[in-house]
Amino acid sequence: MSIAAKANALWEYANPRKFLATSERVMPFFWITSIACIVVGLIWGFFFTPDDYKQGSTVKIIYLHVPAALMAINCWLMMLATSLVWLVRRHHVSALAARAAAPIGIVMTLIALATGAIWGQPMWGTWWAWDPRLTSFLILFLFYLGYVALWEAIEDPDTAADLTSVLCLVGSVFALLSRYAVNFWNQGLHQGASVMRAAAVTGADTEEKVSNIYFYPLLLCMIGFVLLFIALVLYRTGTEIRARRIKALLARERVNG
Amino acid sequence: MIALLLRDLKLALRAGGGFGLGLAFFLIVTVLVPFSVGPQSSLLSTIAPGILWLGALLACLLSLDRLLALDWEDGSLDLLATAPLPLESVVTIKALAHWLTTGLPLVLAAPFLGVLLNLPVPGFSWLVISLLIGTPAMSVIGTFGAALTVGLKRGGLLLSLLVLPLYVPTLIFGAEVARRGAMGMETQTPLLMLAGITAATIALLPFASAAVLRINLR
Amino acid sequence: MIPDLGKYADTVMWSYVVSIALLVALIVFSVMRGRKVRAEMEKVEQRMTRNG
Amino acid sequence: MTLTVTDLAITRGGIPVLEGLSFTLPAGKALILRGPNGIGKTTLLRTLAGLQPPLQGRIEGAEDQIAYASHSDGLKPTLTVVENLNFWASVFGTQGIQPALDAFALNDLADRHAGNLSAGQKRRLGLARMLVTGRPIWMLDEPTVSLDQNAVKMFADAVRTHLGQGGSALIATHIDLGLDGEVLDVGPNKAKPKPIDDFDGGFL
Repeated sequence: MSIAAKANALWEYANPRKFLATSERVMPFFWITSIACIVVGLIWGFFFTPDDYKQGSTVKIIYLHVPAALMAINCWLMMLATSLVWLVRRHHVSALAARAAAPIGIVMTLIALATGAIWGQPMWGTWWAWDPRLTSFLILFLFYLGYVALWEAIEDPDTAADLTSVLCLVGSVFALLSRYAVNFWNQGLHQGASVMRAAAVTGADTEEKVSNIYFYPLLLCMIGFVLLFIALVLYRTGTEIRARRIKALLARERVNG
Repeated sequence: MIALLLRDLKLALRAGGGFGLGLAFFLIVTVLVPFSVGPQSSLLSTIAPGILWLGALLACLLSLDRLLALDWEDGSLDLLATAPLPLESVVTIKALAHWLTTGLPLVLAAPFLGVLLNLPVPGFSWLVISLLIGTPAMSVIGTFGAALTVGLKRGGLLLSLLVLPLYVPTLIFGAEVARRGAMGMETQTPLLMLAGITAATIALLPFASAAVLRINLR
Repeated sequence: MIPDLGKYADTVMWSYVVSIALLVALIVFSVMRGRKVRAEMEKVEQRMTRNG
Repeated sequence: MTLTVTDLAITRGGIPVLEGLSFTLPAGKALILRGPNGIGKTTLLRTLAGLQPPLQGRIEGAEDQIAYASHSDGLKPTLTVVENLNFWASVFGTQGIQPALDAFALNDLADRHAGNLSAGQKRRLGLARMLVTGRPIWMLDEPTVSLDQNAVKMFADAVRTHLGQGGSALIATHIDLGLDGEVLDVGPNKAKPKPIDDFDGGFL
């Protein structure tokens, strides 16, 4: 199959009916593997990894914190991509997928913030420090809230899709800008945070001794979160498609009185 | 274009136009701060740049929902959209009018309110410079938010929620310039960033605002 | 059974409890809404096929 | 300047409302739009004015030719009659609001604030606004609402003068204005719903 034909075949899934049929078929795989990965990863991490020499048992929090933070960002990237697809190709499924993903992003951001704050309590001696990374996630959380609120506020579904897509585009630029601004405003004060970052980015041995012992269960959790995200997006997009169809059917009923 | 600007200025200045609303709010915030944090002048002079920037930002935020809503309600936007004037210019002019009636008065009032908060002497010029450069960005970003929410019945709260994170970079760099200036530190880096943000938003954001307005007019 | 978490036991346990609770809530809400919407769509579709 | 519409289909809120619409509006003629409430007359006018894209079909001769008046007048209550008109005249790049003041007998009200006018007077000012745009094709949505008989006559005269000068008008109204032109009943063009088994069609 040529690349063009492959690309065309991909667009086929923009058809709502085809999307529903296919997602119904593949969803069980994602549900099962994702939950299996997360359960195994968490049990492995929680019960069978040693405490860190510096952070003690709090190192176990990375198995939740890092994957959630990863998905909080990836979710926004996915929304950005689907928003662009909607604006350029006007596939309804794409816009609805972005809408379906946003609440998942909110929950992921919340988990990252909550675990960060709980972890910060013994480490920094305070629940909340205006650490650049935590602050960036707080701003991301606000973007998510605004995005979801805008979807909810607009009645006409196509208008809502258009406006939220533009917001997502503009918001992405400003989110990057905020990230830079926040770093400038408060140059990273907390060594501890870099353990988590190093684990997330390289996953390999670093000066801060994030060793392979922690890495494998963490990787498993990250894969699990990615798969769980896919399963949730597929499921929720299906829900959004049906909700949209109900709306269209009811409107049709009204028009034909 | 000039006609639109003049009309907006005239409307703002006449009765019920909302001119002075932001200014009054700015005054209220700054006057109330010493009552809530205490009268120690050392504390006040430390937080003065931040408070003044925050007050200006909130005053700006307060006046945003009138920016396009009135023209939307009375159908002026419909007619403007079919006029020979491109919508990109319309939103730019609207932002400019908003800045002239809200941002500029805030810039001019800020030094006087700075006196109330014991702003250190070197801080005055930096405060005015940072606000002068930063407030246009707030007007342009606010116009984008207003264009997003213009068709909604209770868009005010949503508008604030949407604009809030967009204001963060401007606030950080703007307040940083004022803070460093007040402490006699180097201000070049944040000042350049602030100017960069303002220039980029003025150059690019009107296209997004116009696109969003077109969608809302459908 | 539960490993010795030392002085950070509360921290670790709370992190897990909060995170897992949030995840489960997300899944449960998604599935609940999904079921409701699916049933409603079938209802509306049936009504409309009947009425033409 | 002829407006030609071919096989036009339009949507409101994503739902098709009118389809298969074809007509021409030659210079010097008026076209009266008829049809029950909610059929999509306003949507049609907005589509022709370029405020929203059509679902399908072609619109020719509309670009930068249309002055559109919606239900609301676009007037600022704190500006005077003359200021309101001058503003729109300069936005549309035309001069001289005097003909508009004359046509709708607004000379006596020239320095009154628009907010102090009666509903009918406001409506007249709103229609005078059409005149100052200098655009040949007028699109008027229920222009005679809240006008008394005298004002309706005044309005009809203004439209007639406009037609006489080579302009044209598309008017959605329920009353007879006695203008030279045809009546277009859009009732038969009501969009037929797609079968609901067609998931994608029913989705739109």
